[in-house]
Amino acid sequence: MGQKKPTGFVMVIGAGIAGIQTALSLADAGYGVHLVERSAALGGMIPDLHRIYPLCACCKLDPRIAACEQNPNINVLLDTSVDDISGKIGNFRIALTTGEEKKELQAGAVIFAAGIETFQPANLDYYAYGSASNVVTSVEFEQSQKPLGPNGGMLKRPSDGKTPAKIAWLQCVGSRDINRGDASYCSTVCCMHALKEAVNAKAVNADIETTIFFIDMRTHGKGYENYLNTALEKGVQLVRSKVHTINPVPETGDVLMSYADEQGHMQEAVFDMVVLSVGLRPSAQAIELARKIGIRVDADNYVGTEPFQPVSTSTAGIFVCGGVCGPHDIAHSLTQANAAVAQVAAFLDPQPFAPALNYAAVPAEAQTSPGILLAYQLCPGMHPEIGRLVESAAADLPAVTDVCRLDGDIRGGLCEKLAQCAAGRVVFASCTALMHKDSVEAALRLSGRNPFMYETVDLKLLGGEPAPATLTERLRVGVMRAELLSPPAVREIPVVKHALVVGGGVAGMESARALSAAGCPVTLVEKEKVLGGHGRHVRATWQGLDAQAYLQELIRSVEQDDNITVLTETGVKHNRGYAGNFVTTVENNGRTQEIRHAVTILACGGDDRSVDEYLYGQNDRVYLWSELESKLVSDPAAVENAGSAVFIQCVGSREKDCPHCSNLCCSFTVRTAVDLKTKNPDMKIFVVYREMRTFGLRENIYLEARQKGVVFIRYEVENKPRIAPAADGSGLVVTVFDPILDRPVSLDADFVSLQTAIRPTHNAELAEIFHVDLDADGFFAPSPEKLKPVDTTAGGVFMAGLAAYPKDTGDAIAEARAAAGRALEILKQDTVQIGGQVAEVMPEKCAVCCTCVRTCPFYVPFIDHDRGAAYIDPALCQGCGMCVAECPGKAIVMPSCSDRMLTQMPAALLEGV
Amino acid sequence: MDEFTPRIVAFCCSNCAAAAATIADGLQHVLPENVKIIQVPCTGRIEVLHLLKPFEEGADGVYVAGCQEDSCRYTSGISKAARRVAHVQKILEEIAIEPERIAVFNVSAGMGHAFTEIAREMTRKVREIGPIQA
Amino acid sequence: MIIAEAKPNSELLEMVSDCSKVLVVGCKGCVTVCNVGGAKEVGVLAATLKIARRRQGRTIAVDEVTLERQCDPEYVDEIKDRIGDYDAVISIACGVGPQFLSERYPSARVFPGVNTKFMGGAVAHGVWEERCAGCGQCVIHNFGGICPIARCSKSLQNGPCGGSDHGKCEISKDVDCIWDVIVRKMMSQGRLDELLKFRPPKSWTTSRDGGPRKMIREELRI
Amino acid sequence: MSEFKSGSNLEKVLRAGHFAFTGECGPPTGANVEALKKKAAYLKGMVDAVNITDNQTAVVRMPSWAASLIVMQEGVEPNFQMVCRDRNRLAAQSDVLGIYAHGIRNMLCLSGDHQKFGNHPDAKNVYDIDSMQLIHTVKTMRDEGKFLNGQDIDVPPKIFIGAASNPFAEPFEYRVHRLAKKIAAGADFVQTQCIYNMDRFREFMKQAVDMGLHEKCYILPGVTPMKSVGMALYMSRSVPGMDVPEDLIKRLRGAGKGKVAEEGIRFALEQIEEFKEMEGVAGVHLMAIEWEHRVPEIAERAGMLPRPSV
Repeated sequence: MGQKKPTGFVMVIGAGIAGIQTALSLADAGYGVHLVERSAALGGMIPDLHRIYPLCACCKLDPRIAACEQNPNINVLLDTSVDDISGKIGNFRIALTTGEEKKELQAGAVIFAAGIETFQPANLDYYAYGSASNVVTSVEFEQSQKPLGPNGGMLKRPSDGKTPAKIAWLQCVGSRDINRGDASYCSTVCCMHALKEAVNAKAVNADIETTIFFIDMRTHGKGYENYLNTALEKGVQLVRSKVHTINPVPETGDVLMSYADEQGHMQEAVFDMVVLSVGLRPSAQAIELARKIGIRVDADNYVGTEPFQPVSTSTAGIFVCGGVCGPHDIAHSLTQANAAVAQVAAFLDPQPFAPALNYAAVPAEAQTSPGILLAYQLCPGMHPEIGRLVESAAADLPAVTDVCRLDGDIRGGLCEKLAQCAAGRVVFASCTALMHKDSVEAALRLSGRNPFMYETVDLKLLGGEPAPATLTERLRVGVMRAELLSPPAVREIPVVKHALVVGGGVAGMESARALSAAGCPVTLVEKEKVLGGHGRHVRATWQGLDAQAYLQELIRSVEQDDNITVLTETGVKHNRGYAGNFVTTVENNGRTQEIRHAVTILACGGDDRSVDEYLYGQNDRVYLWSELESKLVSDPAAVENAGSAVFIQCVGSREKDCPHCSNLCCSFTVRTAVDLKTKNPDMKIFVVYREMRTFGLRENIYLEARQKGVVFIRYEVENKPRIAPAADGSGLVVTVFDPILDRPVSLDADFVSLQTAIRPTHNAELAEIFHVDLDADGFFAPSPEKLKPVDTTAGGVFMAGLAAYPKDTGDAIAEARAAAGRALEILKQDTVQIGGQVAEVMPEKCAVCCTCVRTCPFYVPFIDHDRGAAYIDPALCQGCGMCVAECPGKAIVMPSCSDRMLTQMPAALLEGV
Repeated sequence: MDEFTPRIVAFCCSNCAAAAATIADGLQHVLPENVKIIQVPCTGRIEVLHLLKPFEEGADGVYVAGCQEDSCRYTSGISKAARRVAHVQKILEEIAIEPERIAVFNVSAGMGHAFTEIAREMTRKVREIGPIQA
Repeated sequence: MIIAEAKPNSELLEMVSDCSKVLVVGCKGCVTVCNVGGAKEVGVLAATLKIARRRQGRTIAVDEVTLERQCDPEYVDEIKDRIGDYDAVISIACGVGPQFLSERYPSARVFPGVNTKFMGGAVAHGVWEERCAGCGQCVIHNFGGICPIARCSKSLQNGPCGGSDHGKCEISKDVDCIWDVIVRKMMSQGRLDELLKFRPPKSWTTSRDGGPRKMIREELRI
Repeated sequence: MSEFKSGSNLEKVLRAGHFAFTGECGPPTGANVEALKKKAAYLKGMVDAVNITDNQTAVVRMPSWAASLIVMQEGVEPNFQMVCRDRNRLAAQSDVLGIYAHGIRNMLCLSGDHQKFGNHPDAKNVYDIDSMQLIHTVKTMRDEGKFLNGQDIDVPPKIFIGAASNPFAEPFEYRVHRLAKKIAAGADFVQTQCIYNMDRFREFMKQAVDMGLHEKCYILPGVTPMKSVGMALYMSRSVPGMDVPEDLIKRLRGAGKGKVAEEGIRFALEQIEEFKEMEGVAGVHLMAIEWEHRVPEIAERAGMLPRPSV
């Protein structure tokens, strides 16, 4: 693939979730990885958390840690700190200290994944942290929520062990606060964190009163707004306020909170306990190291990055991801981790420590003995009684020859057990069994079993309470299904070293460029005549950099790239196949062609919606924001010379018909306001908003805007601003109810910019073609396996850009490169193993009647005259089973859903009625 | 006299099963105990024989729950299944069994509630017809 | 191939009403291809019989076998060891099958499970049409490659008759007038003069009318 | 003038150049001789010959030959019809000998309606030979004195051979060719299916005349007066190969209650007037189905009376 590049190992510094993901992805792509962790264990901060939005994912980290430990291409160095890095890109020398021992390792690239620390509020006496025992940090509170934690999952307040009836969360502790908290930025994650803690507290006991004291509720991420709405439905209360002091009530141990409400009136309230939502800080040691080796560190003390190179540091060959380069949530950290992988692949060819951990080809005579191993895993949230019930149910099922409980490392545990027993099949029972598919399959492969000889049983429904009858019946059916499994043939299919990118906007082009740089040929399909997508309407990044110059350079480089075939005015018609071997039909002006490719990246974009409110379309002084941006690009003077402007946020957004938050509109508005004020300080600018969501370092420009005199006025969705032409016809008047003044105010505006919701443009159509799911907001749904933010629900199909969720240019670039990074994990393989859910013709039974040829919805079967029988390419078979059902001679089989199973299940199921 | 509880076997595609799981998780709507689910990748996989087998084993009713006609991931799975159900109805008629004992339903993605509704609806219908064997 | 259709289950049920152990015999030849007598249909028939009997409150044992072909003695022989176990044998091959079974197993009660319809092909999946009447003397070259013997309701060799109606036969609007097809095809090929030639009465000695037919190939005999 | 082929009255009338007028009579669906005789009485003297149908529309009736004998006894010349549906070549040839032996001299050779819509749809049909082959067979028997197998006939049957033609059945452009083929096979006269679409019939006749068919064969277009609007609609919709123009149906509808039958007869009379003048037309075949009692009136009003005596 591509021209000669240097080869080398990669050093990953920090083994939090981002570091672990980076190491695993790099190892999958063939690199030998040194994974350095300062502490004694892998995992970083995640093990302290109870749940990760949106679902319980506590058991997702352990398998990853285990995978790191077992992967021969990952050299895990615990208790190790990095002393110095010298050399240059392609050939770095890293000085390390493990305990007392000093050593030096070499690597072609370095990834800084050293994570975060949380703000320590002890110095701020007005929070009473340290002095009042019932004031705790959010991290401490969450630890106490863990079922395996000190309280066994029961909420207790520290002072007297009493179950709290009223809990308050105080937001922005150590964030958005220069005076006392020494950080001006927003820590991004705390709003969701507090909501999650409150919701989980209510899940334990719905009667607990939960109140969150906040400035702005920042639920700007994918699915977050929905989570907020659900939390409100569940009774979580929000109080917009500024907290003045927190004081213990000596006699009771309760906590008195004094705060100013939105109108500035002082209020008091007493709570059983108070949780301080503490902000994030980069790892101090990592920043110290960064400074030492000359990596640029920004004003907020994070490793500095540029929006167009979101995971690059100031030193070539050293990349960064996760909390060390900004306050990021887990999804974004993982996205950056994958992007860093793509960046490494662009200049460095892999040098492995050992041949990749290739699963031995499954022998034809793979062990598929009828004995069944029932392996179960109990989530920390589950009642321990369930374990006992599983064991006793298993004792009544004669087909079950072995039972084991797995903790943490599912793959390792299963391998160990399978090595000791003769079972050929596995029934895996767990809270969300589907999530562990990969681990179960891997364990079967590694143990010389057929990797598809397993069934899963979901214990989730059983929740915390044991329900013996349901549990027993579920296990019985699961075991029966496993008994009825027929081993499918497993085949090696060569990986087509080609990628398809759908969408020629910023995300699509960045993905294509990253893949090409890693040596992979790409076909980039764009519906319109020209490349650029929504990016053509973007003037500047939130940091203020020229987005158009960047875009033009990007388009030029993509068009000149010999490795990238750009097809404009081209639509996608049809797709079939599997990760590693897809066939997609595209159409250009009535001409169709087929593209074979291993992976697909869906970057089909989005647009700001049009609305029929606020005089839009009736008055030419009212712009959609994309129109305002275009005008700022083409004719800036017209806008800059205006005397006054009003920006209205959340237009047609965060409302019933379009409930999601569009993420970047607040940052756009403050950026534009700041730039206009800089050009024309006399311009009066008003921002009319519902929540200012300038999350992360974007908070700094919000601050700058206020300092420059931009006026921010909040409104309630029930009482929207009104807009009318000025009486003298000179402009517009916007009337809005100001909650601080507690009365309506009228604002003159020479123009009004409406920040409307960003919605996906082609997702519905493409979701159908590429067999991926959409989420409730119409964006591509993430993989159910969780913690794979750029994976869609279909293997080998990734997403990036506005089609995944609204985001700004920098984040879109990171996501695009992450999608490329994930794609490269497949592209770097030579073969993929296909099996499982495919149909197979048994030639001796085939009457060559053509029934399958005619009935396959995907035109896969054909009559192979050399075999004298029909043939179904397993790499193309979609596994619907239509031909199996239609074949009059019963010559087509589908081991994963066999006739044996379907004809014997009824009897076995009816037994239970 | 005890009310007759029909024994029903339901074939459903993975799409429906996912919908059912979601709803059961969220709203505590669980399937009635008398309805037993057999999951298939797509309803197009279900043969006439598979639909007959439960009757052979003493089921009082059988149904197929699949996608909407226009939203089958495999394009024609549910319409194929519907034709096969119609064929089984013909067979049942020929052997003097009420053809209403077998039915096909379309469930939209995310309509988990409808999925449990269907199970109850079918139970009600088959209860009205009575046991398959007097 | 030979096209057949399943007999109504009610008829089959009546046929075997006094039997308690039945063997259903399928055939992997033509009837498999036309979806009426292959392994799949054997299973369906067996299940149907069992369900019907269950409904009647009686039991029946039904076994299944699908032979490579029921029209060759070697394959018919394959069930010789078990055929004695059954009260009835239902063959769902074309009419040849049950007869070969009857002849080979004189004491067995053999029932036909399908109605043999015609020699034809699949014009679409699930749609078969007759093409050949087996008249023993092929003449289709005179008619644009289309057989009026098999496909004209009246087997006219000098058609079309006055009942031809907008391309449809007088017997049904669903049946093409094949003479309409023949005439149009010959016209389009510029061969109308061939149709205008008088076709004298056909000799039916080679068809069924000549009595049961038999063919001997001396060079093949052993 | 050369010798007559059969010497039948019909042949003589035609040969003499008269405008021929033939009628039609369906035998009873039983052995009701009186009914048949009554029908014959209406027709006697009104037409030159009467077609006696052969299990018409595949409904079992008294055989054509038997009914022919009865009408003959009543003084009406029969035109014996024979369909190929019910006879193989043995029966067909045998029947030809039989009718000739009894003095029947005219015969119309037909394929016959398919049994599917008759009263014995379960019947097996014969169609050993088709109508074309039947014409040729009778001609061979008459002119060469030979059976189909080439064997000599002791006394060959002298039959005036008729054929049917449907000028409107599809494919239209082939119809006149098929008529030519029948004439070549041995047809002496042709009676057509009922004509309602005069435009298309004119076109058909023009083609026939251009091909000189009228010089080789006598062409008698069929006329059936419409008794009601319902009949017109039925003919239009349900009788294969029938062409009933929309204008005619409108005209009948416009006639008003109780006057439709008269309008139908008027249209028939207009047709007959035109046929009299039309080149190549040798006469008219009046098919007054179950309306035999109106034939005298129609014959009168059509100016067909008296019938020539030849």
